[in-house]
Amino acid sequence: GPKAPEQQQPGENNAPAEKPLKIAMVTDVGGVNDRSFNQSAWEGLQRAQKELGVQASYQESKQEADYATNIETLVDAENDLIWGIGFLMGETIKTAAQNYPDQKFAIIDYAYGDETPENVVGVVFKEEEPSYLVGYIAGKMTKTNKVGFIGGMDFPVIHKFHYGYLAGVKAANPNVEVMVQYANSFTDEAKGRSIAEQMYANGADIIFHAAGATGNGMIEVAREKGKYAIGVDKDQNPDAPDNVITSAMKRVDNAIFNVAKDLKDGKYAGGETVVYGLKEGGVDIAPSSSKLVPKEILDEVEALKAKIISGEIKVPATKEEFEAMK
Amino acid sequence: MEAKTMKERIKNLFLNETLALTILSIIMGLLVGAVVIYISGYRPLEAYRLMLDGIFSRPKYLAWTVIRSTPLILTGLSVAFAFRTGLFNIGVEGQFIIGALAATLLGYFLKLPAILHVPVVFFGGAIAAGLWGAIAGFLKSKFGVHEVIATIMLNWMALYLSNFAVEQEAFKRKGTESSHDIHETAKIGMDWLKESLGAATKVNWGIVIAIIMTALIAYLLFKTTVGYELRAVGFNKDAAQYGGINVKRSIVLSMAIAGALGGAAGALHVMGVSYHVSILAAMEGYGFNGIAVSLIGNNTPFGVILSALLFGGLTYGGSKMQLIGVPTEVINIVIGSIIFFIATNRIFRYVLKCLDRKKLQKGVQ
Amino acid sequence: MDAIKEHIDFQTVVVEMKNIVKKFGDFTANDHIDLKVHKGEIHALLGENGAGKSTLMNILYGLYMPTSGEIYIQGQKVDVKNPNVAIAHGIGMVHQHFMLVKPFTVAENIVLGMEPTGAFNKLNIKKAIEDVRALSEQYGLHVDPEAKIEDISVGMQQRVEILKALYRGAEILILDEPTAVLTPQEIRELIVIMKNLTSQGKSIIIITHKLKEIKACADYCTIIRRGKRIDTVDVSQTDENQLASMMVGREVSFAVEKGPVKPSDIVLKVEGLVVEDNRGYEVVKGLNLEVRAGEIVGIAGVDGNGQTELIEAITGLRKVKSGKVWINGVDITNRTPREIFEAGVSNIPEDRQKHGLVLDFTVAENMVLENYRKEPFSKGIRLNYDKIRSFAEELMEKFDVRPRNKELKARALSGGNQQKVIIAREVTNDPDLLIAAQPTRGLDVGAIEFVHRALVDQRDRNKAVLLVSFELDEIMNVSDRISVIYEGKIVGTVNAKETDENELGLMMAGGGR
Amino acid sequence: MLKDLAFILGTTLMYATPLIYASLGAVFSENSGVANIGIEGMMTVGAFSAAASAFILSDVYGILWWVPWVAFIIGGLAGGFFGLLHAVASVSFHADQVVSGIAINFLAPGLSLFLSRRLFEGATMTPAIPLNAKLPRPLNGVIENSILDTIFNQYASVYIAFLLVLLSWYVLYKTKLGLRIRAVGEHPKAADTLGINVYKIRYFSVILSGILAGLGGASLSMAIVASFRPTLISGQGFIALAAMIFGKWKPQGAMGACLLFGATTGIQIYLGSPQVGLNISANLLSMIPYVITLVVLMGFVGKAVAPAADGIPYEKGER
Ligand SMILES: Nc1ncnc2c1ncn2[C@@H]1O[C@H](COP(=O)(O)OP(=O)(O)OP(=O)(O)O)[C@@H](O)[C@H]1O
Ligand SMILES: Nc1ncnc2c1ncn2[C@@H]1O[C@H](COP(=O)(O)OP(=O)(O)OP(=O)(O)O)[C@@H](O)[C@H]1O
Ligand SMILES: [Mg+2]
Ligand SMILES: [Mg+2]
Repeated sequence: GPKAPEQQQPGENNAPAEKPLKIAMVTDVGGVNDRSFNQSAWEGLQRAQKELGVQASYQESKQEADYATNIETLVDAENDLIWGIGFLMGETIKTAAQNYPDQKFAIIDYAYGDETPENVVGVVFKEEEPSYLVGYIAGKMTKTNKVGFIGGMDFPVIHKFHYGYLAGVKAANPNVEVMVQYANSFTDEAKGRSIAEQMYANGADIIFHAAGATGNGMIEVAREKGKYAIGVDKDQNPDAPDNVITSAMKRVDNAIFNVAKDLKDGKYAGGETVVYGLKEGGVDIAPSSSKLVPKEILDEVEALKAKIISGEIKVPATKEEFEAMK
Repeated sequence: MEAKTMKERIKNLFLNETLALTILSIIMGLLVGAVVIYISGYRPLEAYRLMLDGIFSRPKYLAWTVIRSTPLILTGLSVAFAFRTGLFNIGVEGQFIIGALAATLLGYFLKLPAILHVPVVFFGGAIAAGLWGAIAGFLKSKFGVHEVIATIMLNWMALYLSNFAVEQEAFKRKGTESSHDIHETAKIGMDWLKESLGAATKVNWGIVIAIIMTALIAYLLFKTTVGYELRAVGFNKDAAQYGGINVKRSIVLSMAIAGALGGAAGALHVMGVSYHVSILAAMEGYGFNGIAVSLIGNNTPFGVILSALLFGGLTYGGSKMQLIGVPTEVINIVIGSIIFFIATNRIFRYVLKCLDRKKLQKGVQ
Repeated sequence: MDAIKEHIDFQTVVVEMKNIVKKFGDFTANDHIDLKVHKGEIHALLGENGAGKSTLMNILYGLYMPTSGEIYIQGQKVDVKNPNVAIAHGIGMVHQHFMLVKPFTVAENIVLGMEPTGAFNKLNIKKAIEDVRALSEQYGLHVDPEAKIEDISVGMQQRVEILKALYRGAEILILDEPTAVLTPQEIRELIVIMKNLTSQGKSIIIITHKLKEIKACADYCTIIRRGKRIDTVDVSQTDENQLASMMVGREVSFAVEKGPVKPSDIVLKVEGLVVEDNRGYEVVKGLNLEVRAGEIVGIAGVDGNGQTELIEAITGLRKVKSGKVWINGVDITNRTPREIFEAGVSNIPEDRQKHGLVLDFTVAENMVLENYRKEPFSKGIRLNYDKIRSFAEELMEKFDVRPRNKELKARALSGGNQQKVIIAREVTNDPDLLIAAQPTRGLDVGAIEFVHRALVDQRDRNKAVLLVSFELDEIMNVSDRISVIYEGKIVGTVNAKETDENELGLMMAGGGR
Repeated sequence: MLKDLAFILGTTLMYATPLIYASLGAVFSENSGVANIGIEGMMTVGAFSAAASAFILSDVYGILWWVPWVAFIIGGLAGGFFGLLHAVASVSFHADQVVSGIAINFLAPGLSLFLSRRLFEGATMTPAIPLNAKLPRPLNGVIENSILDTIFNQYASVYIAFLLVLLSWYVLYKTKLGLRIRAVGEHPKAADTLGINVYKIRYFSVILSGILAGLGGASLSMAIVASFRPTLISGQGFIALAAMIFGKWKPQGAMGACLLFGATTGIQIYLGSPQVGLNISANLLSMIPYVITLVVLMGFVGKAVAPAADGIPYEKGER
């Protein structure tokens, strides 16, 4: 049966003193429960709702043209902070920030650098860092001296995973060959499947993916063939508990929660880009790694983590940086 | 005198049959949606009020509805036009992509005064997509390749071609997954309206151009020799050939025009709303929605305008139901039901007939 | 007893339709019609186009429900709700437009709906073929059970239709205009078949517009005019003129009145023409032909000897493989249909629905199918609908197209009226050469008279006319000269006044002159 | 080299399978004279229902041998339900078949996502099915460590697809039913005058078409992967439709077209693989299947002729 609405109507309430903070997010085309990125963001907001008492809501996007209208909708609903989830929304958020100078925005995965508007917080992650760590694990654990990487589309964001991983593998064992293939899709699970099948058939025994749903196909092959796989963005171990040895996690939820907390504390960092690396607790390897990765290796990983945090190790994020490293 | 009765007859027919049945279908579709919303645990009336408010409560919202409907008018028109000439254009999706791509290329790489830049970009997009559409027409007339297959294949090719172009260094904006923006001279915003509607509302001349295009296509189809030829070929190729019409040329021309319309939609979208093209992870659905728009509009040019507005309103206003947590799928279910009821509007006719009969019988008794 | 009635069993009425009324909306297609058919009888139905004959038979076969009236079959009152009921009561119907599935074989078409099957629903096609073969032996209807419908002649298709009915055990056979598309030979064969069937106790109801056929085969004839039964007559006691006037309600002349022929310049010249058919076989093999202004040349021949391809080649609808075609001395070989039209050739096509009309266009739009680009119908690319409409109105008046509504879709016209639209259009083009292919197929005598008049008028205005027809009567009555086509060549040309059916028949069978 | 070939063949089979089911569905529907553009939606709902039932059934009853099969069949039935809707609209109510098909392409995915949200805590995708609740792989472990394994160690759905091609061919061309289906698609009135119930045959064919499309979707979500998500089908229904036309409305032809499409995809993936090491944009590689399909159509296939009455609603008593 019908239940009362959880949120207030837009533009209805204007008693400022008692009003809880309203924070909303616009998802990208994946939708809010994509068991990945958007979902992680939504979990962060829900945590903020629970722990900080903010009022959370979202608007899902079905196509690029929805971004702007969804933002409008949320502006009209008098949210205190509006999140854009994903780098695809970068420009839309920027335009919106210019159009609504009094409205606070934040965006995941986008750095405007010096041009960051005063009413936007950019949040980016050092995806190369956890990728480096999982690469190291792969390099250590491979029996065939061959590992694989499947990229979604040939983007700079994906390059961070790609080259961080390469560097990690090399650091563990310079003799390991890394097979790399881009699927040119974040959705073609069958393609992820056949690329993985081919890599496993050609001797790879561990594959890491940064390919969204396409990677699902890869995890499925690992599950069927009893091979190892490395997940991305969130802990993907539940998808194949015996096969996903670790995951390069991006704690979008933490970032969202932290920004909400800052906002509540009056420390909204408008005009800045916040970088979430290992140091900030914004990225990590999955806690479930201990199930399948030997303790010695995890210990080494911990040491590496410390070195990265201290700056002793600089993880490459692009092809250029990776090549310069050699 | 005869003319007048004729007109009246047409008017009555229109009012009584098609339009009434379409409206009835829309109401039925909304009812189905209401049931779904209710099952989901929300209040249908409240959700719909939110949707209607989301369309009508502010001028800005109306403007957004129109903005969202603009490309649908043209993609719907493209499908309707092709239908009228006996072709099924599933390829609007790809034609839209090509039109948008070409418009962005011209809008970014060319430097011209606005008075030239706007038409160059617009027609450039339309012509590029027209050529793209013509490929399917050519394959059909020359090799007998069914246009449904050809356009489905061309859709995917367009998607990857566009992604390939955006991937090129000279075109891609650094640090983004998009191309550079087109120059100001190629944009068609109605900036003077932004004051009253808010700066974020991308009101633009697209709707005016789309309506002009619709009128032109209606004129072309029904009032010119070219339209006569295209329709003749659509109805009966053999008779058209017998009548001296070049059938193969007509098929190519028809696909080219349909393609150009799809491309015009893409170009206007770039010039008025997005200003660039982005790497596409999947089809955006402008073309497939265009098919729906065309069908709701009964494949008539002016019906397409109304149905595009309806479609735009439902998707734009409907997205606001999320504010109370109603999932967006509801809107797709509503749209699907509307189309389904339009398809089966004989159900209503049948019901009406039965009611009539009952009434008559009662009258007799 | 009369010789032709030897098989009739006057004791047994197999079909009786009483007081049949059928309304379509306000229109009464059948107005209290009675019909009685005896065992072993051939009963003809005669009436103008649209008189209501097909409607009456469709009611008997269960395709339409009568508005009122009763049907008795073998003395038993039957509610013929659908064809299944009709079939079960031994009624078979061969429809005006064949009901054959073109890509299927003869056997498949015949057994469809009553298929012999084996285990697993498997079609026992062997048994089907054997059954069909046996059936065709029994009734002397020779067909190849394994041939595909699309590959066999119209006459063959007709036999398949009859076999279909017989396969279902039909005792009463309805034939709706079975001869409209047959050649004279095929018609003769059909009549033999019908006689053969009645001698085996079957009854036949036949609809035809050809009075000669009625005379040749029918025992009784019921005449219908505008939905009403006028009379039922003993065919042996009447003649063709009487039948015609009963049907139309006035005197009809069969002879085509025309003055002496005055041929002048050569308009059409065809030399060494070679054309292939759709399957790539040469069917026109080095054909020569000349038509002069002021004369009507008739092409006589059995269907399938290259007539269709010849005309399509002349009019540009089909590629010429070799040879030449001139119009008024200008080489038009392999030109486009439009160029050939502009050179002065008009064509009343054989297949009116395929080539002649865009059925979903209005009558008005159809009237300008070749001329829409010319003034006054258009200017630049703008069509002038006012001019088109008034033009159509004028033509519909002149050529008596009914109903007189130019906004009606051509689809809604009866076949006869559709033909009139085409004739009106083509004759009004005032071409130097008018080609008329089977121009009177399926038309009633009144309409035929009208078409023939139009052709002769054209000739009298010093235009060339090329008439292609399978109807020898038509060819002999209308033409001035007759060329006989056989296996893709003209095997002889004779003066129409100096020949007879026998001579032509011989030539058409390949015996040259 | 041989290994690469085996890989391409294996990929071919995998990719072609869902398309084969769906295009067989289209073959039945269109041969009976009902155009079915709703295949895409029917596949989607099939994929969802199968994955959801496999998950729920294995949750409730544990992983039993019949679970995947029941789920697979549920996927087919879900597709069949939308087939029924399509039949009601286009057969009984003489609806424009394209319109009805498009409606289904909105309704079926809409309903799938809606149900998914209801069943799985707001998620538009199902959780992963346990490995043993997926369809079985009959040859798994039988031909291990050989090239044959790469090619033929496939899910049961693959073999079933090919059996269905054979069966469809048999039904369409060797049985009474098939003769009637084709007759109704070519000349419904002729069939009607022979006492064949045109509506019944069309209902049967269209529902069967939905079932096959649903199975096609299920073969994706229960074999190739182990869950449903909104992007799972994304256009494959249309590709299947194209394959049906490409295959000239025949089961064996459609199968050939699907295999061609699978093979070109396999080649594309192979060319993009690190061991080939081509330095070509992935976007250009991605175009390969579509370009090849068009070229093949241009060069070899020639004109295809649809059943004469395909797409035309049949009304009794109309001429
Ligand atoms: N399905 C129908 N709906 C409406 N009117 C019809 C229909 N069928 C026939 N009619 C009407 O009934 C009349 C009789 O048609 P019918 O086909 O019986 O003529 P007919 O005698 O067979 O003519 P012909 O000799 O040309 O075959 C037509 O003039 C037409 O107006
Ligand atoms: N569905 C229909 N609705 C209304 N009228 C119809 C319909 N079908 C046929 N008619 C009418 O029925 C009449 C007879 O049609 P039919 O095709 O039998 O013509 P015909 O004179 O028999 O043609 P032919 O010369 O080919 O024998 C026409 O006047 C036509 O207008
Ligand atoms: Mg007739
Ligand atoms: Mg008739």
